[in-house]
Order: sequence, then C-alpha cells, then structure tokens
Amino acid sequence: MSLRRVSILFAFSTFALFAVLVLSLLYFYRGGLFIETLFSERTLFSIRLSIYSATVAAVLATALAVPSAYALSRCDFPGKDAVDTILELPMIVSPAALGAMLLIFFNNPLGNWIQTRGAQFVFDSNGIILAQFVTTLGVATRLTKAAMDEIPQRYEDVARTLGASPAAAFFNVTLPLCRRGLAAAFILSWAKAMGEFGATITLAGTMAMKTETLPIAIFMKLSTADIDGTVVLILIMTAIGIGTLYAVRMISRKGLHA
Amino acid sequence: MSLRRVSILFAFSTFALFAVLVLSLLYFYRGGLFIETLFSERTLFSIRLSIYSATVAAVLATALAVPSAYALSRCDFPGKDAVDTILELPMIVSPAALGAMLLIFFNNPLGNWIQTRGAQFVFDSNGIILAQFVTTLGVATRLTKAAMDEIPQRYEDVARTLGASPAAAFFNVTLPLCRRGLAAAFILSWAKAMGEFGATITLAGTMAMKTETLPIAIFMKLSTADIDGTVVLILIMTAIGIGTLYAVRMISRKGLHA
Amino acid sequence: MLELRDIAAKAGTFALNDISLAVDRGSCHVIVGATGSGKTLLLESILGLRKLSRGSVLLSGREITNQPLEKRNISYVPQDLALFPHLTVEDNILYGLRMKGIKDREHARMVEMLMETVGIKELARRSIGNLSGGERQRVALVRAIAAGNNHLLLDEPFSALHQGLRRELWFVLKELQKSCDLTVLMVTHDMEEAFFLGDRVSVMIDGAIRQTGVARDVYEKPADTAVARFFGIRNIFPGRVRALSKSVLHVACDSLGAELTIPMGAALHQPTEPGARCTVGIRPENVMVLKTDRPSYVQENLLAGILTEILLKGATHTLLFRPAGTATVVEIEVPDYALKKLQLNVGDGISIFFKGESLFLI
Amino acid sequence: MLELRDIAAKAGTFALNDISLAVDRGSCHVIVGATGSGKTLLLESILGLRKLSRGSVLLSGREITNQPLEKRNISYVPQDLALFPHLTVEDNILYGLRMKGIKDREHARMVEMLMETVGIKELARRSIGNLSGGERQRVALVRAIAAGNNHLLLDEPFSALHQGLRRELWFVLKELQKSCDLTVLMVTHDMEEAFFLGDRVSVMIDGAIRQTGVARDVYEKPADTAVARFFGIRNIFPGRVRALSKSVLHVACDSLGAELTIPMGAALHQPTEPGARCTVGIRPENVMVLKTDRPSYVQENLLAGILTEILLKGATHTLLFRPAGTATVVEIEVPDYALKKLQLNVGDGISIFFKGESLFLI
Amino acid sequence: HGEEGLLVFAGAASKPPTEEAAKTFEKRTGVKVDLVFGGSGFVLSQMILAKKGDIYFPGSSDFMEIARKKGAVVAETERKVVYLVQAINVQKGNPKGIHGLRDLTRPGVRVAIANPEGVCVGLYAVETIEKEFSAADKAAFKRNLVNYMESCEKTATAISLKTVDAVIGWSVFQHWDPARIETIPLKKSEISRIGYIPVAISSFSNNKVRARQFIDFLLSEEGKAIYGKYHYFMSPEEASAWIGATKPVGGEYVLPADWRPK
Ligand SMILES: Nc1ncnc2c1ncn2[C@@H]1O[C@H](COP(=O)(O)OP(=O)(O)OP(=O)(O)O)[C@@H](O)[C@H]1O
Ligand SMILES: Nc1ncnc2c1ncn2[C@@H]1O[C@H](COP(=O)(O)OP(=O)(O)OP(=O)(O)O)[C@@H](O)[C@H]1O
Ligand SMILES: [Mg+2]
Ligand SMILES: [Mg+2]
Repeated sequence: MSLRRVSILFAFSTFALFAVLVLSLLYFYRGGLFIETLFSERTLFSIRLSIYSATVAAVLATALAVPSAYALSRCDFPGKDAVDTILELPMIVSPAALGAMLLIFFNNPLGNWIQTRGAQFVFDSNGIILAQFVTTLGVATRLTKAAMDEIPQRYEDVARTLGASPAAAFFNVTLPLCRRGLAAAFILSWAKAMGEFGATITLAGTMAMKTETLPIAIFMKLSTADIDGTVVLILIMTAIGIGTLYAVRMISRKGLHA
Repeated sequence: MSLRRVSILFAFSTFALFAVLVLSLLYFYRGGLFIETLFSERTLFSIRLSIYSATVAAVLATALAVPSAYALSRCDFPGKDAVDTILELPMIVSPAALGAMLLIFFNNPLGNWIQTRGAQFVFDSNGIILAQFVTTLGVATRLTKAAMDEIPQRYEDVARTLGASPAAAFFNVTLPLCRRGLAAAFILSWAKAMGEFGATITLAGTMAMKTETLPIAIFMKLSTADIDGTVVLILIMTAIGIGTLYAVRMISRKGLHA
Repeated sequence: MLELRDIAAKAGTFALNDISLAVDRGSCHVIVGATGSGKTLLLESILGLRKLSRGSVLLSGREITNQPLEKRNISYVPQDLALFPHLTVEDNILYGLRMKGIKDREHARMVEMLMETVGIKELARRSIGNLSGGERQRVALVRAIAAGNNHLLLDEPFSALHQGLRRELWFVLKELQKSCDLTVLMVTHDMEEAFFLGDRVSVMIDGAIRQTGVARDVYEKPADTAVARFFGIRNIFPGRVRALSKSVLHVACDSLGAELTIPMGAALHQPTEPGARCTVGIRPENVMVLKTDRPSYVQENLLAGILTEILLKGATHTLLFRPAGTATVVEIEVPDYALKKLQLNVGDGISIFFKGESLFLI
Repeated sequence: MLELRDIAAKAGTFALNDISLAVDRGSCHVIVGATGSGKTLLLESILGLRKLSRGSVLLSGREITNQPLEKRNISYVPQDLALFPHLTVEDNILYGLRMKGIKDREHARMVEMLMETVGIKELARRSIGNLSGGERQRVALVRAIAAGNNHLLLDEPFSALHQGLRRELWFVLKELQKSCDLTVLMVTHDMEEAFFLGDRVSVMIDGAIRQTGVARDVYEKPADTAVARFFGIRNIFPGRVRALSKSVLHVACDSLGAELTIPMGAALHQPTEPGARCTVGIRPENVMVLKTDRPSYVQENLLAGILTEILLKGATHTLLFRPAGTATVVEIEVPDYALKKLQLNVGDGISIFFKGESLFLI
Repeated sequence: HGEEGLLVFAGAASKPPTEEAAKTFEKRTGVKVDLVFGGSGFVLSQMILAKKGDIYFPGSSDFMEIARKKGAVVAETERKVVYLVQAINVQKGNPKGIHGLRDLTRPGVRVAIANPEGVCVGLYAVETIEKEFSAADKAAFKRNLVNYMESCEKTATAISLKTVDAVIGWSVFQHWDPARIETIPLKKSEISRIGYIPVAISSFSNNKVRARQFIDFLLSEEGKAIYGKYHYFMSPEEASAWIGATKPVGGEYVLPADWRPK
C-alpha cells in the first residue's frame, strides 16, 4: 500500500477516533432536552461568555506571543533557554494547579494590591480571561516561535537593505510570511481557551450567569450527575467550537493561501 | 526603543508572569514537608506513573500524528477539511467533557466489547494513557502538520527523481527537515500529557497507588484543603517537568541544530 | 533515447503547446530560448513534476507518461538546485545511490572521482547552507549524475560558474556522456555552451519549439523571424524573390529600396520560384559601413542613406542608418576602433553594405 | 563613492583578507573571480549582513562600518534573489519605496517604466512562486533599483538571462547609472559583461583581490599567474630577461628551450634590467601551428617539437605539443576547420609559433 | 475489577478519614479497597457511566437521593455514617470580625456558598438565608456573594486560599485546615436541620457481601473512632449537643427558583 493511502488511512483513523466519541454521546441523547437546554437563558449566557472570553484571551495571548516569539527566534540574550523552557509550565502543572497558583498569587501582598487597586480577578469574569490567557500564553508563544523559526532571517535582512527598519521588516516580511503558523497558533489558543476548565473553575468559580462558561456548565452537569444534560451540553459545545473553527478555516483559507 | 529590546522585554515579561506564579508558591512553602512529601512512597509512585504514562501517550500520539499530518499536508482527499477541523475537538470540549465522552464510549456495546475482550481502561492505569493520548493526539497532529506545511514539496519531488520512493522521500527528506517542528510537537504533547488532568480523572479515577498521577494528586490535596501539600506537590511537578524539558532541550539542541 | 510526443501542459495562464522531441541515446540535446519561454516547465513535465494535459513521454521506447516520478529513472538538476538543506554535500550526492541500494565499490569510487574532477571533494563534509552559488551548482550536478540514471535533464547547470570552470565541466560532461552512456536534455541560455555540448539544438519560444537541428544550422538558418530575433538578427526585412539562378537569389526589398543578392544555401527552405514572398535578415555586426566620399569596391548589396543616430556603448557601438527614400531603420554594430577611424557624425550620408554570405533568408 | 579599507571577514574556515577598494561615484566596478573565491561574502560584508573582523566601509566619505543595515542606503540584488514570497511582483518592487515613504508620482512612473523596459510589466500582479528564473532575476533587479539608493551591489544579476535580453539590460543599466547617478559594485563571471559594464575590474582569488584596473588592462596584463590562469592563459613559462631594447624584450625560456621576443607594453610592470626573472604566458588559442614540411615565413618565437596529443572537442580542439628537447607541455586550441586542413596526427613533428603581441609578460 | 477488591466512589470531602478507614479495613480483612474520590455528583456520574463500583459514599445526603432516583444504589443498604452541622467559616483570626449571619450582608465582605444546585451544604445555606434574611438583607447578601463553590471541599478551600472572607459551610471545616480556617457557630435558631453523610451499596456491585462488610466496618466502633478523630459528629445527639438544640436529620428542601437560573 502506498504512503499516500496509508497516511490518509491514519488521518481518517484519527478522525474516526474523535467522531466515535462524539457519536457515542448520542447513546444518551434526547432531542427535546437539546432544544430546551440550548435556548435556555443560562446556556446562551454560557455560550456568549465562553466565546467572548476565549476570543479576548486568545487575542491577548497571541498579541503577547508575537514579540516574545520574535525575541526567542531571532535574538540571542542571556536567559533565553530559561524563557523558552518555562513556556511549557502552564501545560506541565495542569490547569487545576495553575488555577491554584493564580489563587495563591492573589493571596500575596502584590496580588492583593492588584485586586484592591485594579481589577477583581478572583471569582470574577476577569478571572476567566486571566485563567485562559495564562494557560494559552505558553502554547501560543511556542507555536509562534516554531513558525518564525521556519522563516529564514535572510528575508528580513534583504528588507532592511531596502530601507526597512527592523520593526518594519518584521511586520512587513516575517509576520506575513508566518501568517499560516500564526493563524494556527491563534486557532489552537482559541480552542484551548474555549475548552479551558481547570484553571477557570479554580480562579473564577462556577457562578451561573456570572462565571459559568460552557466547560464549567458541562462539569456542573456532571457534578450533579445529570448525564443527559451533560451530553446535551457537550454536543452544543462541540457544535459551536468545531463549527466556528470550520468556518474560520474556510474563510481564512482564501485569505491565507491567496 | 528598538524592536530587539522591546521583543526581549516581552519575552521576559512572559517569563516573569510564570516565574511570579511559581515564586508565589513559596509563600506557602515549608521545607520539611517538601522532603517528606517528595520521598513518600505515594509521591514517588505518582511521579513514576506520570512520567511513564505521559511518555507512552506522547510517543503514541506523535507516532500516529506523523502519517496523519503527512496526509493533511501533502495529499488532497475528500473530507480533508473535516479531518483537519476535528483535530481541535479535544481542546474545544474541555478535558472533563472528553473524559466523560470516553466513559460514555465504554458504556456502548463497542466500548464494552473492547473492555471485555481487550484491555481495561475505565478506572485503570491504561485509562490514563488513553486519556492523555486522546487529549494530545489532536494537538500533536496539528503541530506536525504545521511543521510539514513549511517544508516545500519540491524537496520530496527532487528526492523522487533521484530514485526515492514516496515513503523513502518522506522519511529521508521531509521528516528530517521538519525535525525541529516534530520535536516541538513531541515536547508539547509530553508536557500536555504530563499536566493532563480532567480527562484522566474522569476516565481513570483517583485511586492512590494505582491511577493517581501528579496532577491528580495535586487536585486531591487541594480538595482536602491541604494547601501546604498542594504547594509542595506543585513545586515537585514544576521541578520535574521544567527540569526534564530543559534537559531535553539542551541535549537535543546539539543533535537538532547540527 | 527520450521521446516526447505532442506534449502539452499548463501553468496558470501559460501553456506548453504540442511539443515533440526525440533525444537519441547517448546524445545531448540542448534547448535554448528566451527567459520565460517555458523551458523549465518542459523539463518538469517530462519528469512528472507537472501533469501533462496531453501527449506522452517515452524512455527507450517505453511509455512513462503515467509512471510515478521515481520509476522514470531520469536524473534532474533543477534551476533552483533544490539541494537538501539538512544533509552534507556528501550525503546529498550519495542520496540517489543509497535510495537505489547501490553499494558497489566501483560506483562509489566513480562518484568520488567525479567530486574531485568538479572540485568539490574538499567540501564533502560541509553543510549546504554555507556553500557559494557555484559550489552548490556543482553539488547538484554531481548529485544528479551519481544517481546512476542514463537520462539526465539539466536546467542551466553551469550558469553560476566562471568561464574557465564552465569549460572544464563541459569536457567533463562530454566525457561522462561517453563513459556512462548518458542521454542528456539540457536547457541553457549560453550559445557557446549550446554549440559546444549540443548534438542538436531546439529553440523554444512562447511555449513552443520553433526549430530543431544541428547547432550551426539553427544559428545560421533560423526557421522563422522569432528564432532569428532570438539569435540576435535584429535587421529583418520582407522581400520578394525577383529571380533565382543556381548560385544566387535576387530579392527585392521595398523597405530598403534595393535589391539584395543572396547566395543559395543561406536558408533552410529555399523559395522555389520567382515572385515568392520571403524575409531577409542580417546581424548588426555584419553590416559594413562605407563613407560615401571613398571609392567603393563593391557593387552588390550596397545601400546609400543617412546615419541617423550613434549610440556609444563600450567595446562596440550601435549606429542607426536610414536607406535613402525609406523610413526603415537598419541597426549596425561597429567596433570602437572602426568608429574612430571612420570619424562619423549624425546626419552624414554614408553607404552600407551587406556581405552576401552573412545574409539570412528566413 | 564607495570605499573599502582593509576589510577582513570570516565565514567558517574561509576568510576575506585585507580588501581595499574604491568605487568612484557614478562608476561601475566589476568583481570577477572563480566560484567560491569570496565575492558574495564581500558584498555581504559591505552591506552589513556579515560582521567585519577588521577594516572599515565608507560611503561618500562617511563611515558606515557600524551602521545598521537600513541606514546604509545600499541596494542589493543577492545571488539567490531573496524575493519576498508572500508579495506580488509589484509589491516586491515597491517595497523599498514604501519603506522610505516615497510617494511622489515621478518616482512611481520611473519604476513603472523600468518594469516595462526590462519586460516584467505584465507580471506585476503575479506571485513570485510561479515566475521563471529569468523573470525573478529581473524583478530582483528592479526592486533594488526602485529603492532609490545611489549605491547598488549586484551579485551576478544577469546570470539567468539569455544573451539578447542580457545585452539589452546592460544598456538599461548603463542608462540608469547616468540618469540616476548610480554607483555600482557588481559581481559577475561573464567576461564580456565585465568588459562592457565595468569601468574598473577587480580580480578576486581565494578571498583576496589580486588586481584592479581597467578591464582591458586586467585582461591583457594580468598581475600574477593566478590572475593569468583565471583569464584562461593556460600556457605559462618562467623566463629571464636576456636583453631589452626600446621596443622589444628578449626573454630566455629554458623550459621551452627557446628565446622569446616580446613587444614592450605587454606587461604591467616591465622588468627593468637584463637578468631579471619574469614569467611569460600565452592563451592556447593564440598559439599557431605550422607543419614543418611547409616553409615558414616567421623566424621569431618559433618552436619545433612533437604533437603529443589531440583532444577532439567540438567547434575547437585542443592539441598538446612538446618543444624539442624539453618536457614542457604547450596547450594549443585550434578551430575544427583548421585541424581538418592541417591533417595532423599524434607524433607528428610540427612547429608552433607565438605572435609577439599575444604574449604576456607577467 | 477483581472479585477480591472493592471499588468505592467517595466524595472528596471526607478523604482523609475514608482513606484511613479503608486502610484499616484492608488490614483487617485483606480485601483491597480502591477509592475514587471527587465531587459527590461527579463520582456518581462516573459510577453510572462506568457501570462499576461497589459502594457509593458521597459527601452529603442529597446525592444519595439522586443516586437512589437513578437506581444507582441499592436503597435498602443506605446507612448514615457521620453527621454535619452548618456554620460560618472564616479565615483564621477572623480578620473581618464576622460574628453572625447578619455580618455577611455588610458591604465589602466577600462571601461564597457551595453551589445550591448540587452541593447540599449550599442548599442548607440557601434555606437558612431564605428563612433568616429580609428581602433587603438577601439582596445585600447576594451582592457580597462572589461564587458558588462546586463542592464541599472547595467551599473550605475558598477560606484556606483567602479568596473569600466567609463561607456558610460545615463546622467540621475548621478541622480540615486548622491553621487557616476558623468556625463561627450559627445561632441555634438559624439552623434548620442536621446534615449527614450516607453510604450505600452500588447497584452495579457484584460483590455485595464484601460491600456490606465494608459498610459494617464503617459503622463499627473502630470505624466510628476514625471519623471521630477527624471531628465529625458520630451521632445526631452529638450534633444536637454542639448546636445546643435538637434538629431534624436530613430531609427535603426545594431550591427557590431565583437561585436556579435557567
Ligand atoms: N502559475 C502560473 N501562472 C501564470 N504563468 C505562469 C505560471 N507558472 C509559470 N508561468 C509562466 O510560464 C512561463 C514559463 O516558465 P519557465 O519557468 O518554464 O520559463 P523558462 O523558460 O525556464 O525561463 P528561465 O530561462 O527564465 O528560467 C513563464 O513566463 C512564467 O511566468
Ligand atoms: N561557514 C563556512 N564554512 C566554511 N566555508 C565557508 C563558509 N561559508 C562560506 N564558505 C566558503 O567561502 C567561500 C566564498 O563563498 P562566496 O559565496 O563568497 O563565493 P563566491 O565568490 O560568491 O562564489 P560563487 O561565484 O560560486 O557565488 C566559498 O568557498 C564557501 O565555501
Ligand atoms: Mg527556467
Ligand atoms: Mg556568490
């Protein structure tokens, strides 16, 4: 069997794995409940909150990731390896621990000061964004760096001989050249933020109509042993998430591959 | 201020963010407890279990990701976009939901059959590997695909004019050319598997000396309001995870950049 | 033997049209043509890197049109070289051998000698990234040859080499062709190279092959005006055969206001009868200038007129000349010393003269 | 005006050594040299793409050695072109203008005309990926010129173009040099190009500049044997001045077993006194062959000996000749028709003859 | 799961004593007990989905109710193991000076309760609030209410991590993290009922004899002693004595609609 066949087979087996998981949900599926749950005020709030906070967090994370990734990919400076390695911290320590670390941080004088002078994060919707931001920042930076690593420095150099400042060369040449990698980084960050649960629940809590994102709502359903409700919410979550990503991909395909 | 300076500043602010989180743990730190916890049989078991299962899961995920990524990056086939999009499913639905989906799957006749004829997954250490594998498979595939996308097809074509079969061209040319991306994908998968918690706890439970990975141990400490213990375990987790990654990075640097 | 039968392929808005070509076993066929005329596209189509929309490719009589790339047994030096950046020079070169599982000593020694001959043996352990342009080109050449295929497609393989080395490699290639029984199809834009290496030459213009033949024939007897222009015949005039004898042809050129006498054998296809339309061409460097105040010892192909412009260039200069009573511009190239001797000025009345044997009938 | 003072730079094991050079304002300085001699490295060092280990670069008298790249105001056509793959042809070309915030109409029109002149105007909206090699090269050239800097470094900018277009672009470049007051430093391996474009030519060998001067001087009076070899003077013999008059020089060449008579003016530095050591060279194509059975009408620079080998090539062939009583090999290049006429065989006793004016004193 | 071992799904709140009890039981009988801890509802979901497990041992009574309704446990086998009493929990040293229910309505006091939809300690808190507070007080309280904690133990951790100033939880929280949590007893009138932790045999168990044995062990003197060590009330009487009045054990309370957004 040719490489092509084998590799497509593998791709579909990955697809099948996930598809079977989604389909097996239907084992517990009840149509009426689906409609009722989907259009309840509470679910709609969760959907809005999830999309809003995931988008803000992913945008923030990507925005911060771009300059950091540039430094890691292009410059040499002492401590670079340390910076590079710590990017995996949010994954390593697990989301719940990360949430605990955030809580512990706000327990400190510094954290306290921030909370009293600045914005509330603990048990607040700001906390959702913060939790999602912190969990995605590392992976967004890592992915952006990986994308930039593949773009030869040469293009930037040549741009500079044409009169571009380092910043202009970066924005006009390197950034658009790694746009596909950047888009992948953003999409993954968004997906990760959408699904973020451990850190969010620990830092922002589970208050309905306030900090209840979709993953938290799913967890709460599960925590109340409401399996039918869980299944419905997972289906909603899947539909919204995968649907959005599919749409984004279709739209950006034209823009990116043009 | 120059782009270089600004970008390095950003890189360090990312570092600072994570470093502050780790440092603020010390607020609750008690040295004696650290040693005691670290060398307790239970913690050592958790460490071993975590490293073992994360490594197995990451290896499996990467091994499956490579051919799938090849298909997505190089071949055109119907349903490609669907496959491509579903890769984000494990992130979107949140780990706990993913765990629930796995549980529900094993509730099915098919899942049941697998469990009776094949291996036990539910509330078993196999379940940890499965949960980590499923959570990391998508991201591993996505990253590997992104890395392969950056390698021009041309090299493979030229390799084939030199007599290489498609498979040989892939293994001798494309794969080594995207080795950095592949390494990044593996490292990220490993880190993600190490920190995986939601799906693991749902599918495999929290049984001490059996399915208690480090993230689960952290969660359980937190659940019993044992903050000191939580802090100690987070520190252990951070040290092991970041230390391993740093070492891997230092060692592979020579191999990869040679 | 490599044969193309009515090949057609598309790339965006550009198309290769009905290309047929046969490269005899052991020979070297050179394709020349302007940039962007589709030469690279043609090679890629032969290799299977591009899909044909029509036609077939045969290798030693066996059809390979739908064969996978690696089964075609054609080696290739791409214009952009496409050296594998992760391998050393040596590993690049041995890639083909390894893929074919060839392990015999002799072949390896041959490759080593080849590296030595083209002067890249000391680079063996270097990585591709820090080679110079010419070094890369040689590595790509050796890599293709080392793969051990009998068919070789070369896309401007010597363009980055200086004259001395380039000539040396011509000899190397000729030698290899004999010793390894290589059939070579090669693209170049260097006429000297085409003459030297090409047993036959094809001229490609706008995606089509306009003429194929022995190098000298193609150069001296262009099949049409496009080919003529490509070979630097910038003066081209329409005419009509007035009379023809066994040895010469009399062509009336209204645009020059004169009748030209052309020896037979100056064209591929001779117009067979008086009255036939034809085209006459001459290279600017073959136009002679005579000052009208000097006695002229030639009578044939002599035109009187006015020098309308002098374009100073360097080693040679270009003059523009208008034959009396016409609006035609004739381009003349004269060497620097000749111009100085002639002491010409714009507006001068001068005569020009075409040597019969340097006139082309197209 | 671009000036290099004792520049040195390293790349791995390769080093550029103490390079000094001055390119006058508005002139074109050409660097020729074998592949891998460090030409690209030199340009990169001037631009700041590589760190100098020593020396300084001055632009119009202002030192720019430590200036950031974008402040140097030197445009560049790299050997590998480095066109921005994500931009269209037009956006590539306008990149420099946009970076400098130049918006004036005239400049834009100038750029448009330039695109038209080099024949890439219809490609404006195309993406870089599907251009041919020659099209790319022209885009890179226009991009560099359009940036509006007065200094231009070109690394083999015409290597992918066919002869006709290449010549046209030479004129375009000359024209632009005048109209835009361009100072050009250019690398090429095409001698014709060097002659045509280069006000001055430098020869680079092994990371050092061996000779700088007017093209014809460098070509005709190589400063040392390495330069001579580079220019294809493959016959090089040591000698000793025996006598010198006002017009000629008599050099005894033991390795040839003969005394050569060389006109004064055949060398850069004349040996001033009898007895001085010197080196004599001659191009293979300037060695004439005489059959010994024919009467010879020349007496000077005539050598008798044996034809040891005939290497058939194509348009010309190479003969190897051993002067009687020596072990020296003299290389001779003869055209195909001449060889046929001479009817030579290996082992024949023949005479060869060097025309005085084609002998070099090195 | 092996014939020999027992699989227990337990609420995380009583993890330390349950672990100790399991270990002791193992030593006594040689039967291996695997404990899956988590939120009481969460482990119930796990048990139902996995169709596995021998014993369900939630952190509070209402989950046993659900489990019974879903047929996940054998109803007759339900036993009450320990008893719990509502209280206010504050940070050690009581920095906000909270002495009673009414202090929770003071502006600037950050309060959390457990999620009344799922966690009984939250439901009890709502009952108390509904009963004791006027509409204005309730509004003030809701303003101070920053979160519903998703489990009993998280409600305690909220104080440990100083994320809130006070929670309405169980009196036993103080003993879970004595260094950081302090219990402020409610007035006896404010307490409507006594909470308890039940245990029952799972309907999925195919080892009901052993399971019975484990429950019996929990209720034996030896078992009770372990829980007593962790300051749980071992009988309704003990709880009533701590309150200073006799209150009913368990019972139903329907969550008012305004606490349950749709
Ligand atoms: N996708 C495309 N869309 C439009 N035109 C294309 C596309 N791809 C290639 N072309 C055009 O096809 C023509 C032939 O390209 P090709 O590379 O074969 O030229 P070439 O003869 O090799 O020229 P050179 O000597 O410059 O390498 C060029 O004019 C190129 O612009
Ligand atoms: N990192 C390195 N290590 C060793 N040698 C190097 C390194 N980088 C470059 N070189 C060598 O430096 C020499 C000069 O390279 P350069 O590219 O300047 O040559 P060039 O004169 O431009 O040749 P060409 O005409 O082939 O382009 C080459 O021989 C090259 O192999
Ligand atoms: Mg080409
Ligand atoms: Mg070079």
